[in-house]
Amino acid sequence: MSYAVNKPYYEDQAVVLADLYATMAEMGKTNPFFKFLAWLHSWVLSTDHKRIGILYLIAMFSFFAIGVSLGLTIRLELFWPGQDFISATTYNSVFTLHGVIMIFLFVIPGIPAIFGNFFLPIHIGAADVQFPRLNLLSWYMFMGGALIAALSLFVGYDASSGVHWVAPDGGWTFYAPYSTTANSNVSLAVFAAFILGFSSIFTGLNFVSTIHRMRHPKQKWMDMPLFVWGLYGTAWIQVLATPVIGITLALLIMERAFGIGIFDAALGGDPVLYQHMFWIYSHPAVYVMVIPGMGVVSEIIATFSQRTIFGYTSMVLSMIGIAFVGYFVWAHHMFTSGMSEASVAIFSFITFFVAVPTAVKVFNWLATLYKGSIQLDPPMIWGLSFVFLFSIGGFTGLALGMVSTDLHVHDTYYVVGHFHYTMFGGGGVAVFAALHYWYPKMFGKMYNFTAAYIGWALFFVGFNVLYGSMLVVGLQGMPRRYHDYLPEFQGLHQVGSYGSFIMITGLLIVFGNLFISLFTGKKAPQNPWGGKTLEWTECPTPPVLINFYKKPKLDHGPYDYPGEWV
Amino acid sequence: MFSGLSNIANQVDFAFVFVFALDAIVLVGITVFMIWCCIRFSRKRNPVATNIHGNVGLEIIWTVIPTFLVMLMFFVGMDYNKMSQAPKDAMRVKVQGWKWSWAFTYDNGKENDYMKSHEGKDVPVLTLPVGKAVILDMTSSDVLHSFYIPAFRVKHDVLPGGRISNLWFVPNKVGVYEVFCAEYCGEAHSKMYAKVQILPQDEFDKWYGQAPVKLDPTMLASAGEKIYSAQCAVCHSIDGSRKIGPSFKGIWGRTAKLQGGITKKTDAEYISNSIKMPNSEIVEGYPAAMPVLPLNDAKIEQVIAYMKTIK
Amino acid sequence: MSATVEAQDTQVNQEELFHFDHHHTDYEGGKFGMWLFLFTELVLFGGMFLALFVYGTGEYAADFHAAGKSLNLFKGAGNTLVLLTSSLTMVYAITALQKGSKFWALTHIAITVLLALTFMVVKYFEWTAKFEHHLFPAKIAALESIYGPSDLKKAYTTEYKESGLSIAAFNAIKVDSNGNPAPAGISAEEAKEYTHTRYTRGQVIFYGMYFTMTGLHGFHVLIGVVLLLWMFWCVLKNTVTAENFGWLENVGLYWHLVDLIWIYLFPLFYLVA
Amino acid sequence: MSHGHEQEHDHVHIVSYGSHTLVYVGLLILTGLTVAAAGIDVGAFNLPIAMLIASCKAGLVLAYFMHIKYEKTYIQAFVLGTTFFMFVVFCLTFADYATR
Ligand code: HEA
Ligand code: HEA
Ligand code: HEC
Ligand code: CUA
Ligand SMILES: [Cu+2]
Repeated sequence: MSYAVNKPYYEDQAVVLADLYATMAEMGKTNPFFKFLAWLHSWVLSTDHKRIGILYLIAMFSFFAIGVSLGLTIRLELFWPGQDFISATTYNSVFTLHGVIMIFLFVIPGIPAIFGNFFLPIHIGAADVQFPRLNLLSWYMFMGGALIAALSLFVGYDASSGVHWVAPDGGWTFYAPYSTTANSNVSLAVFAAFILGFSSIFTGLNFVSTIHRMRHPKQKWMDMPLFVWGLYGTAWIQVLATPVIGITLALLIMERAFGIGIFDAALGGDPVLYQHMFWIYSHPAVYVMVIPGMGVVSEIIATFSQRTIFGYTSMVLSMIGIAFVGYFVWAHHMFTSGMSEASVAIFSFITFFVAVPTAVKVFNWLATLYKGSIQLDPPMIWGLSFVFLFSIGGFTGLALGMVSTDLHVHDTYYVVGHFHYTMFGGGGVAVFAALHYWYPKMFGKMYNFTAAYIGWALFFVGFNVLYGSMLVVGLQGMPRRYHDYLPEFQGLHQVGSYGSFIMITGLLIVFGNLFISLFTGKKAPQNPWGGKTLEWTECPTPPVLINFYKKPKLDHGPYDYPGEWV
Repeated sequence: MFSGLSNIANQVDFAFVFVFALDAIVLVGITVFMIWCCIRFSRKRNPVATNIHGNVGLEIIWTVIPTFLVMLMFFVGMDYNKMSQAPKDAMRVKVQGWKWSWAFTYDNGKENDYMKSHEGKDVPVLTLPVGKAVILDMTSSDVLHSFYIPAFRVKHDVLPGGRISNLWFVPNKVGVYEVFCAEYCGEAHSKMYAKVQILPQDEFDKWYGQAPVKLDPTMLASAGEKIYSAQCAVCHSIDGSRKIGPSFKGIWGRTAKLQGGITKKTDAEYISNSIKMPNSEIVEGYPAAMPVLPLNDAKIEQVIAYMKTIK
Repeated sequence: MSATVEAQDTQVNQEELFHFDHHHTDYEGGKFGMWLFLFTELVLFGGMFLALFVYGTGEYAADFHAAGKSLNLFKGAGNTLVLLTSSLTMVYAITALQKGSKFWALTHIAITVLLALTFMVVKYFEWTAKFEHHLFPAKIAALESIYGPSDLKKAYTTEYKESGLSIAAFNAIKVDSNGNPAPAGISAEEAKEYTHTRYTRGQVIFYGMYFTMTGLHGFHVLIGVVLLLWMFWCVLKNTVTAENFGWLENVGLYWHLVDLIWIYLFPLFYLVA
Repeated sequence: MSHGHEQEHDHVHIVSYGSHTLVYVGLLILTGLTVAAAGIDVGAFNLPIAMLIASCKAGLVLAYFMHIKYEKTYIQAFVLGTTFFMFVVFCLTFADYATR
């Protein structure tokens, strides 16, 4: 079989069902319908890691747009106290789906599935991942899960009251026994999360074995780019923690279907056990959201400072350290739950140890700037915003890890502020940074810098206004998941809503710019930023089918920049 | 901040100030350094970078110092009202939460009063004497709730299934404060308000000692209205509109259609049964969503008296 | 978008690229991938064991003990032997194939499948015996007491049809003054009697966990049967051979995992509980 | 598409029927032991004893049937790591239940 090795990866090529594809392509020469079929086939059945990455990109940004609209609905509803334009029931479903979509369909899979898929094999000098077909299956499971989540919005039917459209509620945490007894369509939403979990597991499994088995022979463990290290740590979390949420949600469904009694207090179960099992996964999951982002930012900061990473080894160790310690802190979400006093103390104690490797990372990034030759291109601006916003997110997390303060702000808007700073300011901003960094490589085009700067500035201001005001209103005692609030909180809620409007404007500009540049952008050179990882030095822009023209030479490390050496 | 409204409020506020001050210092440091680098080492000013591989000394410093700082935070944070340290002679109040209100019962059988909320609804009040430790014994009759008094910096989840969770504190100042439910519990989670009223000891004693007023028949209905407003209004309207449960409009003496094709006259027995065993008979077309509410016979009588007036 | 390739190196070595691309036959990689998958399975069951331990050693220990006595030790131990033996025939099959004996490999795979099916048949009798004694997860038990045992199946399906996946019907059943499961439409007195003759709270959980865990395990056995049959086919058709036995080994690993989980399930439910 | 030469079979360790049978006998004995041990009531020790025996059996299955004994170090390490991970999670959860 011959490959179109010289063409960009997105032009026609062989796919899984190669024979069928070849036939279709042949017929497509005369028949436009078959031409279309062949084209479709080459995308939705392609096992090429780059195409799968693009598929994820498209899917994920669509979901992100939905999640954003839901977030905006929240902000509009909260503009005034009382019911403005959606009922309490609708509001409850809206924030539940906002959370589920943002977490399971956007930040958790975000960087690994889009950029990990696209660049991990290139970074390690391989042609694809270890299990390309499993990779495609992961995408299908992802889409299936997303579809079911969307379905759960509409198919709910409560026979006893004859009400259709009982969209799921309960928050993305689905605490029992509310979730085991709610009349809303929780089972289906939870089942969707279950499927998405397995999609995530398979991606993680694929990455771990790819990194172990397929590295370029010359690339030793300590020669890997930090992005790859980030994916490696993350992938282990996905493999070892995600099954716990799988079984927890499965048990939740069993509880609803058969009344097995393990979470429902009315049957003798312990609702706190549900929380343990939920957070055993979901705390590590928050590091799934941010560790790949840390990897991306490490690449960006090094490239745009044109200097080697400060303290590569401690960067690696801290990344793995965060992933490791992150497993054992889950119950800091449960200080008020009725857990024993002893375990409150234990978990508060362990929680703080996550901050230490994170501190190492932040300080190493700063030291990497020192004596660099810094170019503030859009990816760098986003990368540095990550450091700033994520630090705020992390710092607010410290007050949550402390018991006495957490007892006050637990389940208030302070927590909402904290996690938007970490997830959106960390995970989300890292996605934007990665997009601006790798966009030229992925699509072969440059984008407009001025528009990118303006969009970023609006985003940055809006972000801090929105989530900063949440932190403050939370400290004043405003509980979260509230459809209505006391008049005294109105001022800050309105400030927040204004912030969200600014932020939207910014993000629309950012995405508009990237989208338009697909058609109007200048052709991108092979290495626009002067990066030293393989995708820049050895791989054409855009990459070709098997990534490289020939097996990469790999005669330099990932951070061997020109410049003085000491 | 530092209003000292409860025994721990000032400690908690101190903990906040402590951690935020540290955070602010480090954050400002980080940001200033970042911006300084971007200017000082911009490509224009510094076209050739210097590759520094690392510096073990520095890296140890910025591992050890944060470790030290976070341990400090941990210890500062451990300063809270541990249940094991609640004073033995503290007064005890039973708290019951359900979808979507609270009820407070005292040792002598006294029950809570009601007070108008900002929306003009009647909400239950937890009345307590100033300066005296109180332990709340909290249970829920349906799902998780969380009893939260922001002014006192205390919060604890309320669990169903017969588990009693406790919260204790000493209110320091006379006044009226808000109580929220801080754990998502369904549609009217955000309406699950209550209030704490802190009285001087003598006023409290007077209130506490008051025998329940013997209501004369004319007052039954208005007492019932309070109960309705505080406990039933989230689910039952009086204007005929459908909420979670059937409307109370014209409830007295109508014929209830129940699931399974049974019909029943809504007399006193039926209503009292609906309240005591809400799920034994389900009205056709409605979910079995009504919780078990802590109403004694006297209160049920009041509610019924009120129902008779809803035409 | 037009193709913009920088012909960096015009001389493309097709042959080299071909090998570069073909890693699918990485034997060790396949096995490692399988192990990673097994880790997820271990953790998956681990979560359930966690729940089981929490209740079995906590306030419901006595209930669990009493309920555990209702399980049939003879069938449980028998099934343990069946699974252990099937694990043995599984490794025999691999050894046979490695030693080049296709016939014995096929025979051992076939025996393994038969043993797996035996396991499922025993399981079937165990479960139906439970059902005959009216031991169900709570919701079904409650439905049974409303609709009567003969109509149970119908009751469950109609309740389901009516309420979709909603739980409204069950809500009606569960709450009584003790928080014990009790059916609707009966008085409080009857409800008490009902719960005391049938279940304590701990037993609700015991049977809930019993059916869930053995059910999920049984589901894994069934998947194992499918995989084994597939392996039988592959060996027969020489796609899995003495030189290329990675798949058989991986299926074997999966099969041993199923055994491994049963090794813990058996004592926890049948012996200690 | 099988490329026999790419497989690294040279070091594959074939376990003999005999040693498999031996392991099997060991497993049978342990099964008998655990059933017998359950007959004696040693109160609080029932569970630990049963778990200990089960873990011995699991160890045998892992080491021989699942071939861990002959695998490369990194796979062995990950098996241990996963077990350790689950162990710590169990312990931390029980830190709550044991002290309530
Ligand atoms: C990307 C996601 C992400 C990340 C990375 C984090 C990071 C952290 N989180 Fe956060 N968290 C969430 C997402 C995240 N969190 C979510 C989604 C929730 C709510 C879930 C829900 O209920 O819906 C939550 C809730 C949450 C709680 C529970 C709050 C409650 O409900 O009561 C707690 C409590 O301890 C907590 C703590 C922490 C800590 C200590 C960190 C640490 O990892 C932070 C470490 C970082 C830093 C400390 C900053 C950088 C360091 C320096 C600049 C060096 C200097 C440092 C020192 C001097 C110490 N988080
Ligand atoms: C990464 C995760 C993420 C992200 C990005 C966001 C984004 C937003 N969040 Fe979200 N939020 C969560 C995760 C996230 N959220 C979670 C987990 C919860 C908890 C749910 C629960 O309690 O269970 C929550 C809860 C939550 C609440 C609390 C609800 C409550 O407790 O009652 C609020 C309140 O205002 C809020 C607001 C917003 C807003 C206004 C946005 C955004 O809308 C921000 C604005 C962004 C934009 C406006 C982008 C514009 C971009 C486009 C339009 C894209 C176009 C795209 C293309 C062209 C490809 N969120
Ligand atoms: C969480 C919501 C909720 C609350 C709070 C609630 N109810 Fe109900 N109630 C319902 C629902 C749902 C029904 C219909 C289903 C049923 O019959 O159980 C109902 C039914 C009833 C009925 C039978 C109505 C009829 O038309 O036959 C009466 C009487 C009643 N409730 C009284 C009360 C009283 C009195 C209170 C307050 C003290 C109250 N309820 C609080 C949800 C609620
Ligand atoms: Cu009760 Cu929220
Ligand atoms: Cu956490």
